[in-house]
Parts: sequence; C-alpha cells; structure tokens
Amino acid sequence: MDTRDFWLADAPVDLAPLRRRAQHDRAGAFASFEGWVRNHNEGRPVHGLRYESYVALAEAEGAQVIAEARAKFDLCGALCVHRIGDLAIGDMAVWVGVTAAHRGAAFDACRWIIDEIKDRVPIWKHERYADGDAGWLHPETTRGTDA
Amino acid sequence: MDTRDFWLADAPVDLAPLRRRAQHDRAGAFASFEGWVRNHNEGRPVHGLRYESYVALAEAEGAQVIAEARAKFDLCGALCVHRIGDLAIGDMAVWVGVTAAHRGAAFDACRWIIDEIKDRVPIWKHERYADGDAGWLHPETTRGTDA
Amino acid sequence: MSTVHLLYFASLRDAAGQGGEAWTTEAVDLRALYAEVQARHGFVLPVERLRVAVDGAFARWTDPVRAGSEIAFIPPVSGG
Amino acid sequence: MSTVHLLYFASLRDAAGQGGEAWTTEAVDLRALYAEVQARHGFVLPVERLRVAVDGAFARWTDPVRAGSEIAFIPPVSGG
Repeated sequence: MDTRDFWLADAPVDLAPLRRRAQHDRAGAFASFEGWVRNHNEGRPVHGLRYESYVALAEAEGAQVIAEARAKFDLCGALCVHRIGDLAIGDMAVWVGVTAAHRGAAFDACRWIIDEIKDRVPIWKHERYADGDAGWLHPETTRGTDA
Repeated sequence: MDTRDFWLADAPVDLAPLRRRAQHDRAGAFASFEGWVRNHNEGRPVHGLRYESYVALAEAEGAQVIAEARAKFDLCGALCVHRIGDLAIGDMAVWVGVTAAHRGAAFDACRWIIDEIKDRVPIWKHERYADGDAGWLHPETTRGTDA
Repeated sequence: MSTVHLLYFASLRDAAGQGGEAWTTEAVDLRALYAEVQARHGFVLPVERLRVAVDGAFARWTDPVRAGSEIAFIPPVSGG
Repeated sequence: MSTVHLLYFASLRDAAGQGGEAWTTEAVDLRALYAEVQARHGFVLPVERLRVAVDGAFARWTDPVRAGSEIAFIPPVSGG
C-alpha cells in the first residue's frame, strides 16, 4: 500500500485500502471523486486512451496540491491517485478522497483538488477515436472543459 | 441488490454493488459522499448512535429527492442509501453516489442530494455520549449544522 | 367524533411512552389535533417545529381530521 | 556553449520522434532555447502555451540555461 498522499499508478487501483487509509474517528464526512474513461469526448466516440506523465514532476506537483488543500480547508485527510498507461472505457483514471469533520470542507476540498490536478499536474491524455484517428489532448484551458 | 434509487438499510451496506449500479459508459465523473459516525458532536464525545425512521414516508421522500436531482442536474444516475438501527463510531450512516458526463454536475448534485436528505427525510439520530447521557437530535435547522 | 391512528417518532415517542395510539377527537384540523395530543403527553416541541403526515404523505396543519387515517407528527429530522 | 538534456512529452515527443535528446546551445535563457528546438522539430505549440521545468521543478522562461541540467517542455496538461 502506497503511503504517499499523491501518486501515479500504472495498473488498476484497489479502492478498499484507499478507503481504509481515509478512515479517521474524527471524520464525519467523506467526499470522493472518480474520473472514468467515457465512451465519447466532445461528441466523438472514444475507443480507449493512454495517459503519459512526467512522473517525477507530476508526483511532486500532486503532493503539493494535496498539501495546499490541507492548509486551505479543515480536513482530516486527503489522497489522490492517478492512472498512467493504457485504459479502456469505464476504467477509473483518477481517484480523489477527502475526509473532514463536516461535509462542507470535504466537498469543497475534493473539488478543489481535482480542479488543481487537472490544471497543474503534468499528465497528458492520448485518445483513440472510433474513426481510427488519435491524438494528444492539449486543452486551451483545462478548467471546466472536461469531466 | 436493491434496485430503488433511495432506500433504508438496517444492516451494513456493501458498496461494491452500488458502484457497479452507478457505472455507465457515458459517465466520466463519479462523485460520492459518505456520512460516517464521528467520535464527537459539538464537542461532546459520542459512543454510538441509533437512527430511527418513519420508513414508508422516508423512502417516498428520499426517492423524490433523487427524482428532483435528476430533473435539476444533467446526470447519468444517482443513488442514496441511509442506515437505520444501531451504529458504532466509524460506521457509514449514509452513502450518496452520482454519475454524470462532467464533474460539475456530479459534484453539485451529490451535495444537493445530501443537503436535501438531511433537511427533508424523516430520519432521526439518537446519540449516546461518553458521560452516559443520550438524546434525540432535533436541530433548529438541519442545513449546515452537521457533517 | 373521529377516531384516528397516531404515530410518534424520536423524542415524541419517548415522551408518549409508545410508538402510536388510537385517538378519538373532535379537532377540526391537524393543528388542533396536535394541541390535544401535546397537552396529553407534555410534548415540548411546538407545532411550528413539526411537520405532519397523513397516510404516508406530508399534509398541511389546516387539513381536516379524517376518520380512520394514520397521522404522524414529524419532529425536526437529523439523518445524514 | 552549454550542453543540456531535453525531455519531450505528449505531442512534442511525437513531433520530435523521441522522448529526449542531448542539446548543445548558446541560448541565453529557456525561452530562446525553446525557440531553437521548436525550429528544429517543427513544434506547433507556441511558447505561451507551454511551461518549462528544470531538474524536476517548474522554472521561468527567463531563467538562464545551466550546463548539464535536465530541461522539460510541458505542453498543456490533460490529466483527470
């Protein structure tokens, strides 16, 4: 079991140990977010995708996002894991879990973390489309344009 | 496996089938919330608690909350289950899971659902405190006062 | 005179010492009915903090009392 | 003259046909260095849409090019 607050995983992630790590007697609220591979993106049917990362920088920047969240919100804990490599439709690409005494902080921090991860962490998505086309996604602005 | 969108459970809930029911190829975002029994409430140490419900009305009102969420937000699906009976510290009291194409709708709906459940659904919490005292919680206003 | 079945939950159940009872009343509406029951059992919650349900659906305090109906007084909820 | 190690990711890697390379340069800063590499490989992404990292930490385009450093050009990210 990984003990870091943010890491990249090159194989499917078992959620049970993540939930156990998040457990805390003081925690009354657990908010989590998962990004799943959709079968379409902006109207184009998607067959699958691949995530590539600059691993050293991504893990440092992801850990920084979690540290900032813990400073900014009143939390018991926060964790995030992001997949790299090949993924199929329905696979989980990212998991964020946040615990807090109260639900407001848990929801706010969970959403803040996924927004920052998508905005700042050097991970790139390569999509394969049903029509045989494929390409890297380099959004003009990440925030608010994707799942 | 229960096929309703909202129900009361009188025993611990297995999350794996809930997640499977939430899966949808069109869904890129899965937001979930869990309320856990804390070891304190407003500064008082808590040993455990019990939830009682007016079951028929609670299940009708809970289903109505989910139906309103599906009308109000652009979702793939939404589910909620709430425990009744005796719970210990750390036990899961409520689970809300929402899937959507995009994360904004998933987060917004998940939070709206738990707020409405806490505000409208006839379920009552009876807490036992470390000092031997116990009592029903009948908050002046539910929203924003609890986990 | 109408006879109805009353349901009590949470602190109302504790105060009444029972989860429900048959009640015969001449109350014109549900608000007047609660006043009778409140006096009988010493309920501390004022009607303004309660909701009321008839036969499993939320109702209005100004609704008449229908003989044979099941009436639940709903204290402030605390699920979640 | 400084020799540095460059890292390419995502569409930059595809355009360069490699994940990285040694590069000898007289560029005064990282912005000038990207201009050289962009011309060499035909990168379509303008410098304004990239970030730059040196030895595993984000850097500024106005930072000087240090011999022996590992420099990564970071295209717009799309994780999540």
